Amino acid sequence: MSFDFSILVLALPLFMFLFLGLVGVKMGKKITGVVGTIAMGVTLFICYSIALTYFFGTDQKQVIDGVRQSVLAYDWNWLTFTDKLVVKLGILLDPISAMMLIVISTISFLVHLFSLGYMSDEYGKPEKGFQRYYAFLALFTFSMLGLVVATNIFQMFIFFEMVGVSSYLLIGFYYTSPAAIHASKKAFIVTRLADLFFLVGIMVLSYYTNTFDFKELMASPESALSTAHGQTFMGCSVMAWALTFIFIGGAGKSAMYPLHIWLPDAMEGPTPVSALIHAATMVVAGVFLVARLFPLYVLEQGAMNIVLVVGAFTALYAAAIACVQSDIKRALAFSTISQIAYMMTALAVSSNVGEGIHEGGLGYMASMFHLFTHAMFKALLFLCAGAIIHAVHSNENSHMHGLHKYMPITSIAFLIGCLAIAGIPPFAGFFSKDEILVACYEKSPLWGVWMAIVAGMTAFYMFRIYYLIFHWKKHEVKEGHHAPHDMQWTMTLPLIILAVISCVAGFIPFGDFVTVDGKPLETHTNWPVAISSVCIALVGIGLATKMYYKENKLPSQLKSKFNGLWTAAYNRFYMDELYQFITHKIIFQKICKPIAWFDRHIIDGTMNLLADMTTSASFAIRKLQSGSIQSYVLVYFVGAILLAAITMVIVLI
Amino acid sequence: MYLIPSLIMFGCGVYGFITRKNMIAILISLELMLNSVDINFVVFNRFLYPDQMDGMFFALFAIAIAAAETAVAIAIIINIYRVAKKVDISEITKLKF
Amino acid sequence: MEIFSNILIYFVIVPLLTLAGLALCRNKGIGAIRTVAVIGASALMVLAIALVAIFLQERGAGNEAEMLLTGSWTWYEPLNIKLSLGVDGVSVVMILLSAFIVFAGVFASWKMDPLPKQFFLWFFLLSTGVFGFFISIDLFTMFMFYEVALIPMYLLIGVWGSGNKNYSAMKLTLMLMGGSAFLMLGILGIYFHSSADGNLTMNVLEIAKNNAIPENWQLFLFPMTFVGFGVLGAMFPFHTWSPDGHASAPTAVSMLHAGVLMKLGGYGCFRIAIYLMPFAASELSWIFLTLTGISIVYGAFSACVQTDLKYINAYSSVSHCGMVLFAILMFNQTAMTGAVLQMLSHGLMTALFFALIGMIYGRTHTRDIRDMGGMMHIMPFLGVGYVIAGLASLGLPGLSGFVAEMTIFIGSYENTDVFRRVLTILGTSSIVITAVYILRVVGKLLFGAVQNEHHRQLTDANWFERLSTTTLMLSVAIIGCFPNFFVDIIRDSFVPVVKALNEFFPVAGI
Amino acid sequence: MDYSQFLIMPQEIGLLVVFLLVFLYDTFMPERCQKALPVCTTALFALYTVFSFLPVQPGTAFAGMFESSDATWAMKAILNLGMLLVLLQSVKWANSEFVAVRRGEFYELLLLTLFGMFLMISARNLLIFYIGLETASLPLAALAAFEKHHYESHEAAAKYMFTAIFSSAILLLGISFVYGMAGSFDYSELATALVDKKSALLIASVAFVIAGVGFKLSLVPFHLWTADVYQGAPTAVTSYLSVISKGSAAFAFLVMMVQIFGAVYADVWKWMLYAVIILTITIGNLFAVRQRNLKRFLAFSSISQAGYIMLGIVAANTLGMTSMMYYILVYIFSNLGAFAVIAVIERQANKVTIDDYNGLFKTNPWLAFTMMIAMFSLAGIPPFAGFFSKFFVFAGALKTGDTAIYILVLIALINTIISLYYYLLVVKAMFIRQDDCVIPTLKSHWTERTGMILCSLGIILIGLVSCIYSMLNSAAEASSNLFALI
Repeated sequence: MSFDFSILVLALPLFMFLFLGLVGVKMGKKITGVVGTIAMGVTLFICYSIALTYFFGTDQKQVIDGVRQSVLAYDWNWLTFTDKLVVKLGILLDPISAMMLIVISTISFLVHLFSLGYMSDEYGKPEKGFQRYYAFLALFTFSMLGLVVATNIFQMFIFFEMVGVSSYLLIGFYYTSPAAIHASKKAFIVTRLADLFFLVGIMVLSYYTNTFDFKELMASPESALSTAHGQTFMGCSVMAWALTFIFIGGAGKSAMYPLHIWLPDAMEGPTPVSALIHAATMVVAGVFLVARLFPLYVLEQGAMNIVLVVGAFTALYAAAIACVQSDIKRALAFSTISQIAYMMTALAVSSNVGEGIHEGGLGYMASMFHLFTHAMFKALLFLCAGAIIHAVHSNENSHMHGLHKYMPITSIAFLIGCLAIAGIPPFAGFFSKDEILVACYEKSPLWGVWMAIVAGMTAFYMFRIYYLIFHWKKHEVKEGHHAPHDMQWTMTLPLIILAVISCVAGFIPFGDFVTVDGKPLETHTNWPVAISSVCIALVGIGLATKMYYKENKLPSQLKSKFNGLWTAAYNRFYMDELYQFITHKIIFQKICKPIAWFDRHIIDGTMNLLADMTTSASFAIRKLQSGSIQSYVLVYFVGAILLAAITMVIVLI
Repeated sequence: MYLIPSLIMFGCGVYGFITRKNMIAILISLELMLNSVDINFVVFNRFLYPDQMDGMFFALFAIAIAAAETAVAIAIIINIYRVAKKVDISEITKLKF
Repeated sequence: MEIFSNILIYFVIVPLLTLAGLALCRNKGIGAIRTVAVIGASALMVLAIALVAIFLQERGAGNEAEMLLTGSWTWYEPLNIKLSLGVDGVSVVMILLSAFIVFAGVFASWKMDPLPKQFFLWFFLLSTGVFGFFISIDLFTMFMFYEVALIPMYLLIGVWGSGNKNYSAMKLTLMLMGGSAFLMLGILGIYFHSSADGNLTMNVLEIAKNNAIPENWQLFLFPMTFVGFGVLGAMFPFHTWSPDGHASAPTAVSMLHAGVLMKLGGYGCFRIAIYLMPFAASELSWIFLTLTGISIVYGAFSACVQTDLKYINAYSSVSHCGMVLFAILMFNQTAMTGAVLQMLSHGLMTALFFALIGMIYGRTHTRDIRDMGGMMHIMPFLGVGYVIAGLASLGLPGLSGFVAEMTIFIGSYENTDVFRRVLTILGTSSIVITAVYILRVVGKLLFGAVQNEHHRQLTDANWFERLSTTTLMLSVAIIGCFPNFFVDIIRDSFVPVVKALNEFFPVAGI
Repeated sequence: MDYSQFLIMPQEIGLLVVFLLVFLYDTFMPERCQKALPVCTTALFALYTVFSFLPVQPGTAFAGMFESSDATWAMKAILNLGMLLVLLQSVKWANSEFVAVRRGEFYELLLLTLFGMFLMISARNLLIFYIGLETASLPLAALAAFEKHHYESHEAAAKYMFTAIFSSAILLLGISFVYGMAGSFDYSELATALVDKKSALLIASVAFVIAGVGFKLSLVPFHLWTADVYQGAPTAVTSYLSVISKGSAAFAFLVMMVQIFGAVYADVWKWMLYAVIILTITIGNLFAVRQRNLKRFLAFSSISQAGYIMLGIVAANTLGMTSMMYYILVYIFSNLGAFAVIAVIERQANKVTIDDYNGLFKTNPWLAFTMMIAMFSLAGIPPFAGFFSKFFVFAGALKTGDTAIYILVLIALINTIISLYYYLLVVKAMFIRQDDCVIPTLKSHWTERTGMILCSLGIILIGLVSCIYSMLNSAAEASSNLFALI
């Protein structure tokens, strides 16, 4: 069947953005929220129907000898660069985009629903800028959907920018608080810096391949890469450079080290936003980008290795930091970074050598799988965090402790999330993470071990957070505040839904749907890896239980023992300070200021100097006009004589 | 060669103009210059082109005009004397710069 | 009189009629003055839109002539000076842009005080020059209209300006006129070498066709013309009139100046310097590429530390206009199309910026961002407008800036000259710096806490301000959403010049 | 001798008739009618001006001493226009108390000088030229001294007189050298006689002739008298000095140079003029920059303007000649427009410095407007006529194709920026500056108003109406044989 209706997934959110943005102010706040949520529900429905028709459609054209074809639903010329390079806007449906449609619409809808409660105070009164909030949510949904269905790399770039802006707007939603402003600015500029590389990458790539179109690029990756005729730049082939630059673009959005610094600060935004943008959808855009261009990357091992190293390092680095954060949202943010790095690594370890692209694509499949599951349980965790924060009005887990008996539902949901992310069967995380570890071992045992360690740390810090929030010690209710409690249904329902998904998602036969080449890939659990990873996870959990279940001195002792390490990790290894130094001390002080000074004083000075010279010259020669006839006549006479004499000298001699 | 006397005379005129203080004296040196030029005309006519009279006529016209000029100049000098009570040219420097 | 059968001439006649109408108004009759001005501006807008329609129709009818609606009427027979009219895609969109900005400018200067009549007189004299420049293809008339457009700036800034206006006005006028001095020599030089066989001409098309300018003369005349226009294009190091001038100019004048007048520079560089002297262009382009490349980054960096709103935008204009000249020197259709798009987009969004700044200044009486904050609370409309302008300027897809810059970058990279590619990569970095200073302003000015308690009483925009800004916002969005409409108009106009350039500069690409 | 040759000089004869009528009116009309003299003279002259536009048939008279061609006819017509404007703005002044008694003489002398200039223009013989020159400059001294009660007036007259006599001496010296070499005073004969006589004497004579005429054109370094005389002399006389005598001298100078010394254009006097032009324009501008007194200011500006006029002469081709005449025409209108305003304000408010003009626009918008377009025209800003005239003289100069002249023109162009600066100072004073003791609203006499309106119309229209230039061009083409030797 045809996908003509698929345009609605873009049209509806865009319309909602304009509608809520322009008309919403006139409407009541509650209604705006409800309308937005309903519209999002419709979008959700459409997305599901698209995805389902795509995966289970009975159309013969879709699956040709076992290979699932990608469908080009729409493709409109938008901007003509050259005769060859034309930017098109359209909708491309293939396994990953269909899968992303599901993820995005699900999370987005649940967040819409959750925000109804979260963005209101205890008495259910919506707070200021409620309409703006929903308009921005719609805008973001539009941009994100547009990103995943992009038919060409330039459309993807366009929507990269769009999601960047909408995340800027949402992070800065509380625009009166300096922290929020600063965070939003930081997020935008850092991702913009990455997008710069993305752009350069596109420029190089498109110059040689003469196309933006994914289908054309994927049709024969080898020929696409060979268009550069083996030109090299500083030793590496041009294409390697292009792909690396494009990866940097993705790394910016996906908060890979060293471009990760914006994500923790981005937690200044409303928590549902963090759940939607900075846990589930936008931050995986980078992974999605690399997955899109996977066939090219696979052929350019140089670029691929960079992805691998960056990913693996980031995974460990972020996990290490997450172990010591006291702000639960920041801790979750770092765990997000680490998990996304996981996906990157998974992509990077897959190869086309050996068993060929199909078998080697295990990592690819695993990465997508993990992307899916992670989106679910990380959103769950964030929404739980949102509920908690909404209850205790604080991000610091020192203000929480022992909330278990106050907020049982939330507590259980959070626990499920933790189990899922820790990779305990039968929860979703186990299956995806397991595939990833298998892929890593296939690449080389080193990476396998490395990622396994990260998995252990993940289990540890997640349960650390869990215990610190819900157990550790009895919660003391500050006077003036009523005791925290579970929220109304609009907020708990999403938690429950997501918890359920996190439990069952693992059993989806993902390999049948999402693979590199569209052929189903049957996955057989690799028992040694599985068992080892589960054991490591259990160790991590046990450690966390030992240290944080009941109030005790052990953490502080450890802290004092490894004080240096602890503070370093707590301050995120001083990356932010480094950036601060570069931007403020170097660029601002050492470049901008001098240039401005130069402009005012040197260049302007020259212009003024010319003027002053003229006037002073006119003042200097005024004595010539002495007023006495005799001097006039003298000048006159001498002038005449000189005129004659000089000419004689020149002409006659 | 014919020029020498007239040029000397002209030079004297210029010198007188530039050095003298009294306006009458300056007027006289101006006359000197004009007349030296008249000499030129006459001499050239007489020795180089004896067969025509243009130079002579020109000299006559020049003399006449010089006379007129002197008349006007004298008038102005007298006026200045009336108004400012001075004939010293170095004091006539109100308008300057 | 068949000259009046050509629609182009009305772009000069209408402003002149408006001038006449204004002259008839009484000094005090503000109502009448406004009416006349609005009628004139709207008529121009209608004309411009009609012109676009006619142009598209002609092209649609398969008229492949380089210039459309051409017409020529002898003016100064002895020097073969003609009043030659004609438009190609570039001039059409330029005229459209000017019409929009004049329209917005009229409303932006609704409450002009004192001497509204004189203000609008000069205002429309300026627009006469601008339109005349864009419709004429005869060197002499172009130059004449160019100067007609320049001189009113002096009084507009001097009389109605603010701050250190005397200095700024004088500086601006002298620098621009200095540029036009070189220009005059260049034009005369071109004229006297315009034809191999004695019958000299001032008509741009014929000169290009004769292509008779000796190469050594090109090397002398090209810098003359390019610098002459480059001064107006705010090319480093001749840009310093721009910050002071914009800072002291009244709102509408800043709009018109940044929005339209600075475009004359880029347009002239293309139409006269490069088009007529391709050899010298390809020989000397590296010098001017360096200069323009510098002004892109330089302007952006110095915008980062300014605290006066108008200075920030003046410097960002330096950066953006540098990009225009930069792209023109890339010698291929894509980049040049990008340059024109950039002119459009910069014209509209800078005009929008200056309009908003003027309105904010009119309320707070300060332009120092350190004294302001939380404006988003107080005047939401202006705030949103400012954010939109900012996003357009830092290149948000869907707004004009993105389209223009991307076209420029892609096109520049098409040119395989290594030196150019390096510059292109450097130039792209400006999109980050732009983001930095735009967000800095938005953060300080609109967000955050209210700095000055008195600002709480301030009101939001009133209807004519809304009208003026909405016009510009809409046009910015339209260009951003439907770029191909404009690209199709513009792109083909560059075929001849690119062909001519490719003889000397083959690597430029098409 | 046949008297029919008088028919080729109708303009001169007409002028003499006007002069005679004025003279008779002045002598025989009773005292009560005298007050009407200025108006009557102006009317009469206006009539004559119209008449003087009737074409004359070209030809020579008095054994080739006097030539009348389309060019001379056009030039004289232009001067008549200028004269008319001067008369218009001087009517009120001529009736002011100190001058009233001698108002007749004022007009008679003025007309006589104009007659002298006509002789200069038409002269094809050095004798006539010399006589014309002196006829033109002698009465001017008397006119400069016209305001008896003003010491400045006398000083100005003295300075003018002494420098004039000195310059005529220098000129005579040059002429005598020429005579010595060629033995004739007739232009055409000289031209043939002086071919390939490149001697020190010739160069000296060229230099002295340039110096002699340069006095009337006030070229640097022969210009020093200008400012003082302009400042001291009555404004009517100053304006007359600044435009009419300059214009006539320029034309006569062109004819002399290209005809007599045409053979040595390329390697002698072209370079002399380059040097003189650069000096003139630059020095004139530099002096003007810091002038506060408007009459001095305009004096220096007129010096640099003379430099631009010389560009038309150094071009030495018909285009240059056309442009020069056109420039003079435009310059007459622009400068007289400025002087008309100055005259009105000086007569009624007795203020002449730029600072007195602060805020003039508030009180006297029309005066300010006239002044402004005059300034813009002088600065060469379109759409005013000055722009066109400047463009054309540059075009004429560049037509020679000489590379060095590009440098010359570039310098001239850079100087236009300086000049624009000081012209803008006046505009700034009138429109931008504010002042507490601003000039009160003035009521100008109808003649003055007519004059100003004519000037404004001229400034605005001359450039836009191209037929004037074409007409001048055809006139110049008619006498293109002047440039036979170039």
